Amino acid sequence: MSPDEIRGMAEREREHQAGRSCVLQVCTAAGCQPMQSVEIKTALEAEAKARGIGEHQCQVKSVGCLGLCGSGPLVRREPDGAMYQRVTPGDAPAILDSLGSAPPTHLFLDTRQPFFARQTRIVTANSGRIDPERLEDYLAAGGYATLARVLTEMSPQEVIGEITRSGLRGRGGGGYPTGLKWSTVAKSPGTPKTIICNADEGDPGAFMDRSVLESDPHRMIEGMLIAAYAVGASEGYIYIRAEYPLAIARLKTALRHAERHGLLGNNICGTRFNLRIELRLGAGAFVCGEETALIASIEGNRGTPRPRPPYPAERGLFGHPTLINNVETYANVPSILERGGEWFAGIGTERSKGTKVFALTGSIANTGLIEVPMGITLRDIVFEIGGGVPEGARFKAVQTGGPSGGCIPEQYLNTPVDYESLMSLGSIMGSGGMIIMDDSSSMIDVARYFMEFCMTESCGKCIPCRMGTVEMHELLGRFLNGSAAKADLDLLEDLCEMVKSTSLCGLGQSAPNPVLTTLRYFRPEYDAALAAGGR
Amino acid sequence: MSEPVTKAKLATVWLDGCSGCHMSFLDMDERLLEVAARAELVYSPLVDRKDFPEIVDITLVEGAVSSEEDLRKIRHIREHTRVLVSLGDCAVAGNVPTMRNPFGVEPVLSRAYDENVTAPAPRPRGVIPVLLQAARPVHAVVPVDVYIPGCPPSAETIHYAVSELLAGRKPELRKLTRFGA
Amino acid sequence: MAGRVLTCQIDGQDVSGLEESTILEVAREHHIRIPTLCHVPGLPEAGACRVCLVEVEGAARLLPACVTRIAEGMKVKTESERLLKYRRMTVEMLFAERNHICSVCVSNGHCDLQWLAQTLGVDHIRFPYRYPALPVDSSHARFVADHNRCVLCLRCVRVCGEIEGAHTWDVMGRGADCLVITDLAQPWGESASCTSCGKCVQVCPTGALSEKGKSAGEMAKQRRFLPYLTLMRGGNHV
Amino acid sequence: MLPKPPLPDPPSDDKRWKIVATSMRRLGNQPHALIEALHSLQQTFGFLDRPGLEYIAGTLHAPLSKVYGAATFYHHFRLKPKGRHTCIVCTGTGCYIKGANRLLDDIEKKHGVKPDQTSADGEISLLTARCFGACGLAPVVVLDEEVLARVTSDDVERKLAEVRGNVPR
Repeated sequence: MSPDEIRGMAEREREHQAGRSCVLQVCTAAGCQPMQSVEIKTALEAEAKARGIGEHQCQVKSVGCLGLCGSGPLVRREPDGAMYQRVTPGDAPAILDSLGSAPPTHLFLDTRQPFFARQTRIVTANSGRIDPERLEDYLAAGGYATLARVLTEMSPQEVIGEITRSGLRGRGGGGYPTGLKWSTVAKSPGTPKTIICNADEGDPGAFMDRSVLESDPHRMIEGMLIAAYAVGASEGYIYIRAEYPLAIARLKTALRHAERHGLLGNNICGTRFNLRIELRLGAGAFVCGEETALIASIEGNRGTPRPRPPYPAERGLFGHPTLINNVETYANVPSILERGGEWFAGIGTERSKGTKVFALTGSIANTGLIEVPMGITLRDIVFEIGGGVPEGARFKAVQTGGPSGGCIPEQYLNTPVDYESLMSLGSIMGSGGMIIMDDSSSMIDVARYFMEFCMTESCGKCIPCRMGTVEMHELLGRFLNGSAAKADLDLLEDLCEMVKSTSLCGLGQSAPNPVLTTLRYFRPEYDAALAAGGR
Repeated sequence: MSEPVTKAKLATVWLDGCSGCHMSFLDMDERLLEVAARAELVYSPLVDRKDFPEIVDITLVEGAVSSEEDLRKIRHIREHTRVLVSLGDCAVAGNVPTMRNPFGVEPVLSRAYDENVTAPAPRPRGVIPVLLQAARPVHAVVPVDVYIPGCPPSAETIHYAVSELLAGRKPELRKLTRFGA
Repeated sequence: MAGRVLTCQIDGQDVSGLEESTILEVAREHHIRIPTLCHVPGLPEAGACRVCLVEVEGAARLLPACVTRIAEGMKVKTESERLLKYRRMTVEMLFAERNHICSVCVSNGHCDLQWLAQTLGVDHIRFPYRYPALPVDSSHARFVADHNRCVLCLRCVRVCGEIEGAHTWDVMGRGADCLVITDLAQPWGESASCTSCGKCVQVCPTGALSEKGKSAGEMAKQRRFLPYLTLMRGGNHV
Repeated sequence: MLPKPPLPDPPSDDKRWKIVATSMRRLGNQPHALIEALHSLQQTFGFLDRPGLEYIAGTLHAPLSKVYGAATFYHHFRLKPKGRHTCIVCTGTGCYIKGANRLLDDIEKKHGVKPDQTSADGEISLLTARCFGACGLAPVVVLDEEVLARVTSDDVERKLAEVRGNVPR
């Protein structure tokens, strides 16, 4: 499609949509789908038909994640944005009855509550608004217009300049400056260059990327296209976990539509820019989140990391210069190019710009997906947006960064959420899992849970990670069963330090973090375990 | 003539091992006299005394901790010893006695008491000590102060180590012995 | 390819080496000893054992000497309290991981792991031993594979894949469950790809791979053929 | 360049081998098609059997040990057939906090299966997942592709009793 055709198609779709007086948006993402949301959509359609309400009056539409998964299945109503919660197929008549008025009390979900009001939506701007399986919906929301402008009006250097100005940093966990990464790949000699999207979201308790792909797959694809143009890549891969069948299906649909409309393949938007994107399924290996392991996996090998340098930017997939970013990083790109790096840099803190998507889970009133500006405090996330821990329990810790992160106690809740602050607490930003624990959770048990995860996910190549995780797991078990001695505590601390310093890749280097933070903030629990053991 | 009061009290203990370390100890030959001049052997499989003394300065332990009896013994000995020395690979690293660990106790007993016998014998229940789930090196059970690896450590190594310990120093054994030496 | 000569400092000593040389190569040329385990001259590096980690001034992390290239003005420290502590722990972990019973091992006295323990002063293992139940494969006519003694250095995998070209060996499983395997994890003697060349046995640092008929302490390995062979076969890992 | 060895014949005249062959041919029968080929083999036949692995190795000219190494590296791949029903318990952090381990313990007590095992009667394979990404529904169990949200051990037991002996959907 040429830029004009993109504009034209978007225009037609917008006109079409403007004609409807009401749209019922039913979340059919993986959070609500198991709760019969597809059946709800069917019931709503049937009910509307039975009442003789045509599609031009009230359209029932399948959309992506509406955010508050814990209250799902969710239905949202346009144009007023009112929301219905815990909907069942049997509620269809009540919903249609209420079209002109407020939703009935038992279904009513207050959208003025902080959970919705305090979010800043960039990556999730279209989530829950557009039908993820329709290219037209994305176009009507302004999609691919930025790509067209970038390809026809900007040089690759200008694109990288804009990303650098935006201050965007990798959203997969590491926080490496995206602009710097892009310019390294752009400068690397060797062709063809390759671009990879890491959608192998592996942190347990994290589902940001799944949600983005299920809700707005074209945004990520557009981000990849812009990135490929900027670094000069012509081969693209999306490495996605096999455990996400719905995301895979929607991504496949989106790729097919993009190809059919000339947004992928040769001469994209009528320019000389070419990009093919292939989907590759991960097969359940957390370590494949590590760049070199992911590359090994796409190359058909065991997903074991190799020492860097050479970095993938110089020698990556099949030996070619390779850019790897994760889903959320790419999903930020279209907005940055649309509104400018300056605009993006205006959101967030000095060194952490823009927004971050978090998956809130655990002992918290509002379970779901949120997007917040960097710099917001943990307290605001947990107690304002998240609604605090459910009645009867007391907040104990918030875990960020999954198995590579740490548990942060109450006294640090006023810490702003940015890469450096979280790191200074011994945790990391991570990919966006945020698990809230109450006083019923034993922090040693939590540490051991993550250690078990790292132990079974260790690829086995280097001994500090392969055995260090096993030994730490064993020692933590001694604290839990009351057989730990003081020497075990010393050994545990030594191990943490050693595994962190000597492991080959990020998995091992960060595996001790949950132990280190619980030792730092919840030491009395370890001491009590020693005392209880009587040794 | 009475013994000088400063003579150190020395003990040796034999847990689950082949007694090779004790043989190597005896291989000190004439140097035993030199040791005897500075220490009194107050408890050992080599002497008659049956109960462990109230306090011993240096105890050399041969063998891994394999049975409930070993465990009881070594805990008692630790409480009544100033410097506890793991002597030889079995005490230091478990060595041959731990080769049964991957199999579990029952299959091992079955091999010895059922499969390879003409008449089945009753399982150990106390007079013959009951085996622990796994044989372990001494330091896995009680704190150990000095390690002398080797299978067995040579008489020279033992002599040097004991002499240093009697002189109140920690022996530096790296050049003299190793696992399996 | 004659590259530029770079100068750097290792343990305070001024040294020089060709561009593209690793810290380990330059150190060895200057008789500075850095302990290694998975490294064997003549094989591509794995960077897996972490024994050769060194401190490089200005680097945030410890770097493996075997794969880290020298740079002009680089300052390397190969020995420190911290490095010694980590190296010892690494060796302790390897001993705790499997059933290395030195006294009855075919390679007793000829073993790289044993030697490392001795030179690093590891006289006991603080970690809980794992005592895994592991197979001994004696199905091959000439060789034995004893997984109790394997340290997963991947030397056999590399020599078989890169030098012999048979790729009989690889690794199965992950984490602590990793095992080196022949073909589809079938008995070595039934392997269709194995050429019985025996290179894997010779490069194995411990008694995990040995020649049949050898008794305790009799299995000394012979590795001097390797750099020459690599060179003759056009490899560049010398 | 030396000519490549010929492609092997499929292990049997089962038509389904065509699916596996196609997945490899799509990527030029190159060694890098290995993971895709394993996915395809498992999707088609339910698990990775030895003839299948040999066929893949032969077609991609990949060493047997490399194929086996990759097949055993990834959680997703199974080398044994699964039971008639699959019960997957999510053990992601959200589900763990909400008692996923209790669910596993109770299933083991009742049916004598540990994770990655199949019950003696071949009815139920118990698996664990790292995270379904549906943490809002924790704890989550997936029984024969049906997602059970916010379940208790009693719920799981009722469902298992229901499907036992039934033909899966």
